[in-house]
Amino acid sequence: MQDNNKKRIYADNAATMPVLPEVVEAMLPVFYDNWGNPSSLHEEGQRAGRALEAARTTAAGVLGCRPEELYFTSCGTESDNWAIKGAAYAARNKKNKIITSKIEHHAVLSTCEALEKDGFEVKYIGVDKGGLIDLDELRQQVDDKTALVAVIMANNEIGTIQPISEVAEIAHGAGALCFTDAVQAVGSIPVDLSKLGVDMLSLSGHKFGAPKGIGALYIKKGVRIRNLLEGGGHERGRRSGTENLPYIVGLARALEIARERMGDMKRVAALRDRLIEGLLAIPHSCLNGHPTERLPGNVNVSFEYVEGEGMVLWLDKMGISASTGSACSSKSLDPSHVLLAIGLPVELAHGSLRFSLSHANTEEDIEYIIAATREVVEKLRKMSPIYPGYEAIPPIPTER
Amino acid sequence: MQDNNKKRIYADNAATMPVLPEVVEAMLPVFYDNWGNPSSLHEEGQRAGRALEAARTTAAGVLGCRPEELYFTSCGTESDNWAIKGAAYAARNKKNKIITSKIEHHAVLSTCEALEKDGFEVKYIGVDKGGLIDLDELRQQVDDKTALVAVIMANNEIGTIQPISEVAEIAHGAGALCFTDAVQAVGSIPVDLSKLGVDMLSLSGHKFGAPKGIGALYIKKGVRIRNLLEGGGHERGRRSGTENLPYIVGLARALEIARERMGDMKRVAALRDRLIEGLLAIPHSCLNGHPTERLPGNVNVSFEYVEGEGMVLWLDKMGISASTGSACSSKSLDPSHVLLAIGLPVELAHGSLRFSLSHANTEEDIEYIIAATREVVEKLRKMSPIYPGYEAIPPIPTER
Amino acid sequence: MVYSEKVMDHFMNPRNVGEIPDADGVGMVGNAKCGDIMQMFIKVSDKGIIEDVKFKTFGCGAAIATSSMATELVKGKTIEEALKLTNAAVVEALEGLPPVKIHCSVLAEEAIKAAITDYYKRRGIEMNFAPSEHSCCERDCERRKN
Amino acid sequence: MVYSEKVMDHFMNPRNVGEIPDADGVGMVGNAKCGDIMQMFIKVSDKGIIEDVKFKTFGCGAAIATSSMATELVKGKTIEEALKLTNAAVVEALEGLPPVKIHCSVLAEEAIKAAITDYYKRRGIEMNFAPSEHSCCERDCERRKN
Ligand SMILES: Cc1ncc(COP(=O)(O)O)c(C=O)c1O
Ligand SMILES: Cc1ncc(COP(=O)(O)O)c(C=O)c1O
Repeated sequence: MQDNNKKRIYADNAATMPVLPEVVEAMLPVFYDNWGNPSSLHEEGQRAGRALEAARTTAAGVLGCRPEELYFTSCGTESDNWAIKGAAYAARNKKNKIITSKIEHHAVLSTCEALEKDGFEVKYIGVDKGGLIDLDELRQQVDDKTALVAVIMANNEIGTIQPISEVAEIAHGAGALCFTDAVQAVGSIPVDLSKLGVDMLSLSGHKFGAPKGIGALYIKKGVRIRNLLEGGGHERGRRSGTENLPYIVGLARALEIARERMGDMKRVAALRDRLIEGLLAIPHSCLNGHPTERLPGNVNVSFEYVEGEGMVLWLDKMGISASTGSACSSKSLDPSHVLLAIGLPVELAHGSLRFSLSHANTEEDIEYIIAATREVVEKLRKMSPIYPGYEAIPPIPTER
Repeated sequence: MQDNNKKRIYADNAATMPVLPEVVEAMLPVFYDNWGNPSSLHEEGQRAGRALEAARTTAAGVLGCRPEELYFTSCGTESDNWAIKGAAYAARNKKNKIITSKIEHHAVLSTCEALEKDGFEVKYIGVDKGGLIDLDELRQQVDDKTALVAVIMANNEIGTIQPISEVAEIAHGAGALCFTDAVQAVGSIPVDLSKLGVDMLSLSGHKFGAPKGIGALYIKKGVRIRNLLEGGGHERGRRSGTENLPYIVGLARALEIARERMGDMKRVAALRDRLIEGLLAIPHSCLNGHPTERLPGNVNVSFEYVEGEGMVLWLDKMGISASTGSACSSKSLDPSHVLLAIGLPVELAHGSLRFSLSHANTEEDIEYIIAATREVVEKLRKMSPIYPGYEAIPPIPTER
Repeated sequence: MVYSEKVMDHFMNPRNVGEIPDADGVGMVGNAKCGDIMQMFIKVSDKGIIEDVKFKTFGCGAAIATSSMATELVKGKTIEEALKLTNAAVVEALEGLPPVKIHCSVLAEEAIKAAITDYYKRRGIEMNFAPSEHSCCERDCERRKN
Repeated sequence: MVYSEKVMDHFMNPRNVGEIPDADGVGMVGNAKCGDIMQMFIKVSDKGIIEDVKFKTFGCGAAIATSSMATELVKGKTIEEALKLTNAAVVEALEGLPPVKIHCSVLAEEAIKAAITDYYKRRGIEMNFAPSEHSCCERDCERRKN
């Protein structure tokens, strides 16, 4: 099984998704023929300007907002930083409190930590075992000193989907703004800004088939926040920097494709459920995140007595791309704050494995992932000093 | 002459340069085959990570710095904002003063204005008729309260090249950091960070053949500034946001090409001089900017009794892309602060025309531009209520 | 900023450009500092009809196009009708103007009124329909340079 | 973070994995909270030579690779020589480790020393070469999750 390196199975779409060929095709003519600066008066500039506004209109159409409410940025991180710092500094002197959750992405958490150093008060609301935010705690915390409530729409690690409309209602009830990091949600689940009720929403292209390096921030008409990037006054004076037209066109195209394929997400959810079933059949394992309020592609399972990085490296050798919330993952040495927030013991947080599926995954992929993971878990447990003893792994459950 | 729309002459490279086909070719395989997230542990991620560091090494090699000193950003504007806000807020409480020039790009000026609102003191140093910074004034202003001296290396409107090494020496003499916005310089003139002496330098890909939406900030080893984008800790913890690998690869390639073509800039400078000669033969005209300390592609001339936007629109109709510092240009209604800073009367600032040439321009282009501009200036003067009377325009001077 | 085709047409092919040497009224508004100056010449018949109108303009595309359109709109009209010309009518006839260029249409309206003021003045009637000084400094704008 | 080929080899094909049932010394360092636990077994000859060594490790790729390399480096050596093993030697033998993983090599060194401490203890000699508790909290790190 180990040398099955020919066809790789990519199951790390939450980290980044391959750029869709349709998106590259949409961008190519922009690189070659529509490279003008949209601010320029001449033909090259005006043509670029028209393409820019057409893309904005397309994207806004998919998201259910007005084109003037959508601001293109360089990534989800920039959108998150802008929304939070922008709202905080705009309210400064009047309101000094930010409320967020314990399971935000670092783009939100680190921004909030920076604000704390700068004198803001930040409250981090807890979540339950499934990762759902404690709305009662939120209700208690939100007050007339609260400038902003920022809650992630769908978590990148455990896939839990929050009741954002309720969060927005609670925020608005106290006169606070509501922002949601929808980086993992947009493209995976329907997001309709005309109904959601938030004041701001961030998204990032590379989570749904556009390249890395393009994002957007929705800012509801009338909502005033401070600029993050000052300069030539692009994006109606609110986000300066010459516009990245190829990626903006790519983002709009990717949003359209995601909408077209939204129906296919049912199939992806079925793959997810089958994968969860197969992995939980391995003894000493548990599902992280919510059983139902969950992104269609997200699988996050912890295995006792093994550590995540080792599993990811072995799976990689076997042709499968996955990720882990283990301390040892990548640059981090703390285990995932999200897994700890849902009450997972540190040991189990180290043994977590995340698969994030897309429309490109097949049933065969899933069966292979299950079989490979069993093999890897067994291999690593055999050399684990804390494994209580060899316990036969039961046969793979047959498909329903 | 008016319907010569077949072959357009692009002479607005300071606004943006066409993306080089070689750059698109370098990026294409990245879109298709190297779309992984450089932070990921698996093969797709590691491959992307290697390409990222290879591109960083290439770019650093061209610029004469260490790879670890180069941070990729989303544009020149972001780099400028980061450098200035980063240095200002890092020094806050200790140092409260920022010194810059009167002819900075808005990415620097607006950032400084935002800092003023936030309690910083900002001094704007004047320039002489040619646009060269007043070093004596700088020496007088810089003191132990000065956190940062920020001076543009080459101006985007008039092309004046500053003595940045001297500026850096003056800044360092008082214990201040020195930042230079080299967005217009990099790619057009040799920039060698190993000799320049600055602490920070910004650049933007789209000014030398990479796409819009990629930039970099050089931060000298040991220099500490505050982060602008907080999050997952990319770029060695200093600039978060999943890396835009295709554009980073494109930026590195464009830098290499610019270095290869640096010799060709002599030819571009000769075209520039011929264009200046041809335009100044039109009566009631003057050159804006420095006669010698000037970017090889920059031509900026003012014509009395006519307004810039009208000229740009007419030239556009005749197949020539140019720009103006007129109030009427694009979104702006103030005439260029740069033209006013060099002492140009407002009326003449409104009548300015900028051509910015690249290696792609030819002698024929220049002759056509001269002839077309004469025609346009004459046409518009004829309908100008302030034109003192019809004065025959002398024949085009013959080439030297 | 995108000009409508109509604006571009009136900019590229302005109607009624020039001077009327024996005009019955001449008005000039704006100033070079603001980047727009419009001069209007009118020839008025005994019956008070604007028989001819010409303009000279220093200014941007919109300034030239609004001048041109304003002359078209008042030509052949009575002085009273011409006085009813609003900048909105000029904008509408041009099929729209970018927001930052609306002031040009105001200037065109004022230029017509300045010419009519002059016409009345020459006839010994003191009237002023146009604000004496058009201030460019009141304009609100976003900056954008590259 | 990129592992050298040598690290990957020792991770994928770890040498000396397992237990020694009749070991002369057994040491265990790290804890599950930190994400790394290493257990070392040594078999020491009468002449004080480490004749056999085996390990079991719960931990990341580097933890397994450093354990494996550490066993290789002490196998066949005298106790005295084994005590001279430094984490730097482990890192060098592995042709480098990413900075955030250096602590794994420290742990491997400590695991060897803990086994030797146990060996001495069984022989009635009280010595402690390894810090009793390896603290994962001292590690400095950059976070990065996507
Ligand atoms: C001198 C200068 N600085 C900064 C910028 C901003 O760069 P960017 O458009 O990449 O944000 C520009 C160009 O727009 C420039 O010419
Ligand atoms: C929930 C969430 N927010 C923000 C981000 C940051 O987006 P980007 O990588 O585009 O900066 C990510 C992904 O990295 C994410 O998953």
